[in-house]
Amino acid sequence: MHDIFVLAEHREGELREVTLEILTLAGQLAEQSGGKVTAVLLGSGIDEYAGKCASFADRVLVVDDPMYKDYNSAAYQQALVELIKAEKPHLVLIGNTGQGVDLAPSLAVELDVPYTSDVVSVTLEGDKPVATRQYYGGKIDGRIEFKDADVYVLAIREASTPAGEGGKSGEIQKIDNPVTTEVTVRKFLEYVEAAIGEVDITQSTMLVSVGRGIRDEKNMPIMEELAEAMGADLSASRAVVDAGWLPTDRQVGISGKTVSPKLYLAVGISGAFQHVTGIKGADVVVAINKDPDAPIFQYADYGIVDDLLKVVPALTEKIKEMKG
Amino acid sequence: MSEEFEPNIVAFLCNWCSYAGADLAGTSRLKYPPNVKAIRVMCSARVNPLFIVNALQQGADGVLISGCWPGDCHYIEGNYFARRRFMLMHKLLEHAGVDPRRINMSWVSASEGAKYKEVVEETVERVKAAGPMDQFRRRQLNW
Amino acid sequence: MNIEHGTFVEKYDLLGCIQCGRCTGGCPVTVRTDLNVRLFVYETVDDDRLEALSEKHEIWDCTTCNNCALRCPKGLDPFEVLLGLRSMQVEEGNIEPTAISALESVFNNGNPWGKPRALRCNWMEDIEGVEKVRILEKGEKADVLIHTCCTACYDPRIIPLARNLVRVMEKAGVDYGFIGEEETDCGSEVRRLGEEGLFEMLDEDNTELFDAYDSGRIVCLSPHCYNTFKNECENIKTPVLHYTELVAEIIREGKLELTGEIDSKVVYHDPCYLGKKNKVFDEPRYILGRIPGIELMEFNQSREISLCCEGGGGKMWVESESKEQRLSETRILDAKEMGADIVAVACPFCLLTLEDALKAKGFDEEMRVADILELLGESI
Amino acid sequence: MNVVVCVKQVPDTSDPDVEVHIDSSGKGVDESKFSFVINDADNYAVEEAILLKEKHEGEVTVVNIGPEAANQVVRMALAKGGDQAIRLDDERFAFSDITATARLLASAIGDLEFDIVMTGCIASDDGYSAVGVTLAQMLDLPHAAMVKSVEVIGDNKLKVGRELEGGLLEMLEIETPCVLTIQTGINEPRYASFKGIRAASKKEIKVMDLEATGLSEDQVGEAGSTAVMVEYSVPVVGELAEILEGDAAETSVKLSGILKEKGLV
Amino acid sequence: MSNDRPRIGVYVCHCGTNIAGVVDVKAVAEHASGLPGVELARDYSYMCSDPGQAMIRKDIEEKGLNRVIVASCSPRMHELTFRGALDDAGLNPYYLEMANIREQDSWVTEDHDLATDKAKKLVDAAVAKVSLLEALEQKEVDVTPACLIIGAGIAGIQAALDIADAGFRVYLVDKDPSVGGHMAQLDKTFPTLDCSACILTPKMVDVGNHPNIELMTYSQLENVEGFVGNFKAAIRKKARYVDADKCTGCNLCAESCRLANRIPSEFEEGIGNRSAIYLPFPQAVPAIYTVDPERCLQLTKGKCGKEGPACAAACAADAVDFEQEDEVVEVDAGTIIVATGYDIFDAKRKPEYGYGDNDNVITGLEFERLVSASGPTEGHILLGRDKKGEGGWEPKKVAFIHCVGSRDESVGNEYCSRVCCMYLAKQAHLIREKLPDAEINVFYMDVRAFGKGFEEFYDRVRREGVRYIRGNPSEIYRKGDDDHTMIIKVEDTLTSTPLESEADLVVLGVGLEPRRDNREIIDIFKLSQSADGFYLEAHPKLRPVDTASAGIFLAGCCQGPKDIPDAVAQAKGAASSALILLASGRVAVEAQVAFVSPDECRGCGFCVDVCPFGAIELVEENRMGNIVGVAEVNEALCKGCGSCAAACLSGAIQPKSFRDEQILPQIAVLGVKI
Repeated sequence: MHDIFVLAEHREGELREVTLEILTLAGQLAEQSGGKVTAVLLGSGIDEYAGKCASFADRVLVVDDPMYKDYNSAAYQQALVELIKAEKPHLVLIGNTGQGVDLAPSLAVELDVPYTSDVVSVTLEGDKPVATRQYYGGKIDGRIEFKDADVYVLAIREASTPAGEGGKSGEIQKIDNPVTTEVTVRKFLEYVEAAIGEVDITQSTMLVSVGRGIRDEKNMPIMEELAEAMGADLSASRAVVDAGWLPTDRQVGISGKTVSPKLYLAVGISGAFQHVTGIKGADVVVAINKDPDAPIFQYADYGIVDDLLKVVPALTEKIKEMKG
Repeated sequence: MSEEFEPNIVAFLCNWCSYAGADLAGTSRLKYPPNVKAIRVMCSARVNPLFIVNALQQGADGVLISGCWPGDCHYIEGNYFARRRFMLMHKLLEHAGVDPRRINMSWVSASEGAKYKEVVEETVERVKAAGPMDQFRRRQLNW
Repeated sequence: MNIEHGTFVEKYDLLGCIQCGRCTGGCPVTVRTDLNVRLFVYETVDDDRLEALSEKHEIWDCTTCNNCALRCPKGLDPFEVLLGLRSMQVEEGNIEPTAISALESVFNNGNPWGKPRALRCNWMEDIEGVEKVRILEKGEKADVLIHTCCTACYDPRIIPLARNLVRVMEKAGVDYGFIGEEETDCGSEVRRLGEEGLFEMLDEDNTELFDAYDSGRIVCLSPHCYNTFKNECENIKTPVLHYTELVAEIIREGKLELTGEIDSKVVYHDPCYLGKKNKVFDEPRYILGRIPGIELMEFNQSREISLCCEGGGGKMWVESESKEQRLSETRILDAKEMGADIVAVACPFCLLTLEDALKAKGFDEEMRVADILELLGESI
Repeated sequence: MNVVVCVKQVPDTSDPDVEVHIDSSGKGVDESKFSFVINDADNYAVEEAILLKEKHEGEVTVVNIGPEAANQVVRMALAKGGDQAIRLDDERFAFSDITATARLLASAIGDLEFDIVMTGCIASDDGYSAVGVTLAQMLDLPHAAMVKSVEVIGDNKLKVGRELEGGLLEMLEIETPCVLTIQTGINEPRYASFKGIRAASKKEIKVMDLEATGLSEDQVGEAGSTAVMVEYSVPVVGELAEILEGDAAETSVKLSGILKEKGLV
Repeated sequence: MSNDRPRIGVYVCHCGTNIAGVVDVKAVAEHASGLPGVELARDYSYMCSDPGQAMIRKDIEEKGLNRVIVASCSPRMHELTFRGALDDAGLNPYYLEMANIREQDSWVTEDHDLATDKAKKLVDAAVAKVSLLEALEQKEVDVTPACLIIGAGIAGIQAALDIADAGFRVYLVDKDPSVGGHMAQLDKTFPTLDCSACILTPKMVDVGNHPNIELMTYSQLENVEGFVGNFKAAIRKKARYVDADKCTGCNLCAESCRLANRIPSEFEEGIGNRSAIYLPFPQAVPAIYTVDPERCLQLTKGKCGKEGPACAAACAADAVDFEQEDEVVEVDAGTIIVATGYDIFDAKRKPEYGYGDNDNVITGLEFERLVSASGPTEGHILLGRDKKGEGGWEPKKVAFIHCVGSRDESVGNEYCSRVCCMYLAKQAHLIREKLPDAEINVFYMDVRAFGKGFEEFYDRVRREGVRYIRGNPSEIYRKGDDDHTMIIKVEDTLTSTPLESEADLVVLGVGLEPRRDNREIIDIFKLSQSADGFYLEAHPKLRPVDTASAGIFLAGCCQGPKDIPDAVAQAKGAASSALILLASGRVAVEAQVAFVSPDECRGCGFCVDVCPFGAIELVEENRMGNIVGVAEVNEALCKGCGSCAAACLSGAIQPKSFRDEQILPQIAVLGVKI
């Protein structure tokens, strides 16, 4: 038995992409070990997700109960403990997401099994999984080895494995809710969307940042369009804020905000020290600037040396296309 | 600009109060119309009623007499005499058909530069309203 | 509140104030912000109001340009009152996140830029015509001990200043040396951000550090470090100079020949901490005057009435909320109007703020901002 | 409202120019050139703990696992308003994984009287984001991770918001005592002035070694760990930006492809 | 009158740009040169300058000018200057006429053309008059070697001592029982903090003992006649009901008085009491007791107790004399100095401050007595003492209010009183000294610390922790039921913050006002008042101690608010001016007096009736056998006002220089339309 459990993650009527990514990873591992991939789907009125998971898994275990309509770690944990004890999978993979980090560690403790988080890749060495994860903000990789156990719980980083095409047709197996007592220590209340219009760029995951290379306020709409297409927020260098083209709270840099988005797209920003100091928390920095010697290229991961007025509309077009 | 009537006014100012007051208006750089030209006398009591008639007769459109405030006369009570004479003359000239607005009297002390300016402005307005003086033009009063 | 009763009044001699308003009248930032330094001097007399006053955002608008102190007929230092209020806020822990990072970085790294100490000497590599920048051993003797300034160590725009200073020293055969990675923040901005405790620590550290070397003079690249070591660190006994003073001296002594021509109209902007605060007006002009080809111009607001660039006083980390034009932009517009090709400065902060303004105004094609060290670098 | 807040001292490696070198053991890094700071998320946790104390009275206890040098971050937390501190310090604690670390914390916290235990939601050095939730289970307490808002709504009830992807907040009710892992941005951490830190050095920091924790040697350090980091390696990363060549049409295709690949679109 | 053909020189002054900036002086000079009788007309930058005057002298000598017209500033400014120039050139000084083209033309006329026209007209009028002027002769009379000084405050005392020391007789008159004035009431003086009494009392003693000074306290000036050099004054010495020669100043009378300590003391500003027979204060000069006729039971009710007046019984020297009566004495003096001082502003006229209703609101002068070691509290700042003057409490929060009754047109006082800023600063300092923990707030509009050492003192007081708050309070009222605390409503104008400041003692910085009884003095001397009501000096800059009346001088605060050194300085100035006359012994009398053409006089006597100076009398003259009355002018008495001329039916009496035939041509010229 080298079965792999993958916890399916859904929210507000949508199955989350990370589920398919991890199912894909699980599929790869299962292929290697000869085990089976089981997607575990806890929810209420979730037939649609079950179908989707079935194309990535050998089996979908569905517990359909109002108790799981919205995520609640306490309820989820109880259910998973029961299921894992019953099914005895060898590997439990959970997304290292807002949900996963809230659930996986305590689950592992309750099961008294090894656990590690934010895994970017997993291999199997013999029976045992070996995980690779990043340290020091990605500057160092580390290899994690586990002590012997029947079950290993791993939280997998989002987007670390691209989701595959699927194509399986796993069995959808509805089971009764193994949890009989109501959870009282923690209750889900509601989801609250971030207020529209009040953008706190320090909290933005994606930033399109505008510099003086934009040259004229009348060019701002193309930047807004790009940001919208990417689902990013707009930020700016000091010169743009000084010109009054964006409000002060959008300024990035020493005297503005320090930001830590996953993506920082610097458009027309030369990359003065005062500015780049504010983006050292960014994961991926992309720079578009027509000056090949602009210091921003020293900080960027990817660069395009070209006129932003040409590149930005084309990029917007591409991204819209991609998102369908 | 239409040709507006600019009256010619002769003023008799006592040396101690009103002439000094007029000087103070100057020292204070107050501005007033140039129509009033002053003759200095030692006391308003010096103003012989006939001076008034004479001025009108010579072509002046109006007359202003100004002295110390009652009780402040440098010569004790000169201004009282002046006032009595003025009232008399005022009535007499009015009787003779002279517009009473032409004959003006006021008290201006040495410290009242602003008052002097006001008095000049008011006098000019009054005499302007009375129009040009031509009643005595032809006949030379003989004295 | 850590300010004990009465000390505020006594410390800043508040009762000497006659409310003449020369301080506020001359304050350059009043055109941009609500700051009224006179009012603060007035109101801080009332002990009960100190806390409320320290919470006013205007206390962070001051650039500490020293104009108010220079103008005060009673010899007070009005802006110091604002620093006192800032320090109350610092004690409360209530300051801008940007300033917090700067201060914590000074504490952790010895520089406000969040840069590791280990990178402090990276700028020294591969300087044209210099085999190896001399880093002194403790106890080693050198005529001139150079204090680099954190900004010149880390900011890529300012690093060339330090490199050019080394070239000038080598060219003139000056017996110079640097401290190296152990060099630490001068504390100027720390003090101006109101962090008195941290400043005291830096004062002690720097004093001890300088004492460890046998140097004739300490030469600072930045007027801010210069002012701090010269006027605020009382126990530093070694004479402290700004680099313009040293360079002017070696030119006068004929040790440095300036041959490269810079065929430009140059207007010199007096840094507040060099000019208004320390009265070093002539040396920078002397140096510029010795560079062949330079036609030296003067701002209308120059020397004692020079306009502040808003770079000092912690303003690198705390922005003023203002829609009005930055003073640095005013300065650049003035220079443009005069037809200057180069705005020369002798301070890293002035260089950064004025160059920013130059770019913001879009004049970067026809004009440039350059530190005297850069011009020297072009001329030797 | 008594709050226990766990703080970690981490090297500041956020600067892109800072290089991390693996030491000869292969399991550690050369720390000699690092400067050490409080872990970012823990800094917010400290602030949140102090804010709760200021609003609802009570005491804040600061707990740290680290060497004596870590006193710096502990003192900083005390300077900001912490009341007492415990530092777990023993050479035998080294190489503890998530579980062993949580166990150590649980041993120190278990005997305290508290309403909430707070940790940062993630450490910037190891990036586990798991110790808090692990600790909760060990203490058998309810928990909430990545907390972005906390509100006391009853004698033993909190309303907290957890930050999910895309800025969405999951609001939930939770009973106290509980464990919360605090997300950055929940508040604006105050500054601990130098004078404040100095003054805080008068407050006692209780130091606990293995014996004091009551744990056995095989419950801590590598021995007590189940998921052990065995070897560091240097990831292959390009020094400078990878410049995408071609005209606007080509570069935009390339870039959008990369973004998609990285899950950024 | 000269029969020579008039040879007139006209000099048009530029007065820098004062005239030339507005009036086309060249055009005026050119215009004048064409007028009948004008020999030459010139313009020059400053006619009053040495070269200007030299130009006139030279022209008189070389061109034979016999009349001079200077068209420049007011004759009140420089008539004497130019008369001097004529005199120097050997021409009779009265052959001068001035045309006032500055004060009454260039400075008041906006339009340059109109101003130039007016200047020409004024020159025309001067030309019309000047030929008709007569040569006059300056006459002199003897000066009585004595000076009458009205008012014996510090100014009067100082002037008296200076003149007396110079060897002349001084009559020093004061309506109060003692000399000393307000200065005697003050505690310390700013900014030196000298004890006021310590510096004043020696001078008081000096005037009391000086052989040349006749002290006339408790006396009132009733009338003055005469003129410079020869004044005659009538002075009423009020009955003291105490024989000055017998009184030893032992105080037994006051102690025995049935109203002892029951009458508010004027000297103590009402915060201490006196008896009906009293010495105003212990150091009073002369040390002679005075019975208050308005309070004394014997004098008001006709009897005092069953046994008769206790004071008389108590007096061992038998000095009390209820039969005493007022006595009017006449004194002759060559000069007079008016030094009647000031009154403090009546704070009740600012009812919003609650003075009078609220015992804890006091005036600055009351504070002086409160803080004075010789005052009723012996210098302890105690409020709310009982009737016996015992008990009381010390204030904890003291407020000082600037500009009470000064710079306040709502009470008719536009002027600054000049002393309040500093006396309040001094008082604040005294509070700080005596009550170190008191909170002291000073509410001010401006601080005028202009005198020597003032700014330094102000600085010192501020640094002593006296809080200066810029803003003049609007209202002061009691706070709730609190016994002492008052609320001061005021705007801190430096912060634009309305405040409700608390105080338990408010000291009002009352200003200085002209004396409320100054009408008598004005009527007697015919003094002018400036707009502020203080006596008007002859010229604000150059004749600050003179009055318009020759021989009468001003000293001290009667001329305007002053501090002690300024009052003393002006007193010494007045004394010096008086001494010039006294020392020279001779004085020139008015030359422009009336004269009578006896042939035309009909002896009606109208002129005699109107002459305010009694300078005209009818003398009998035998005219072709008929004895007729003919008017005759006493030139020593005549002032040249010309009242007589206006009254004269025949035109027989005329004032020289202002004769009908001299004025009528002016009228003729000015009357003609331009």
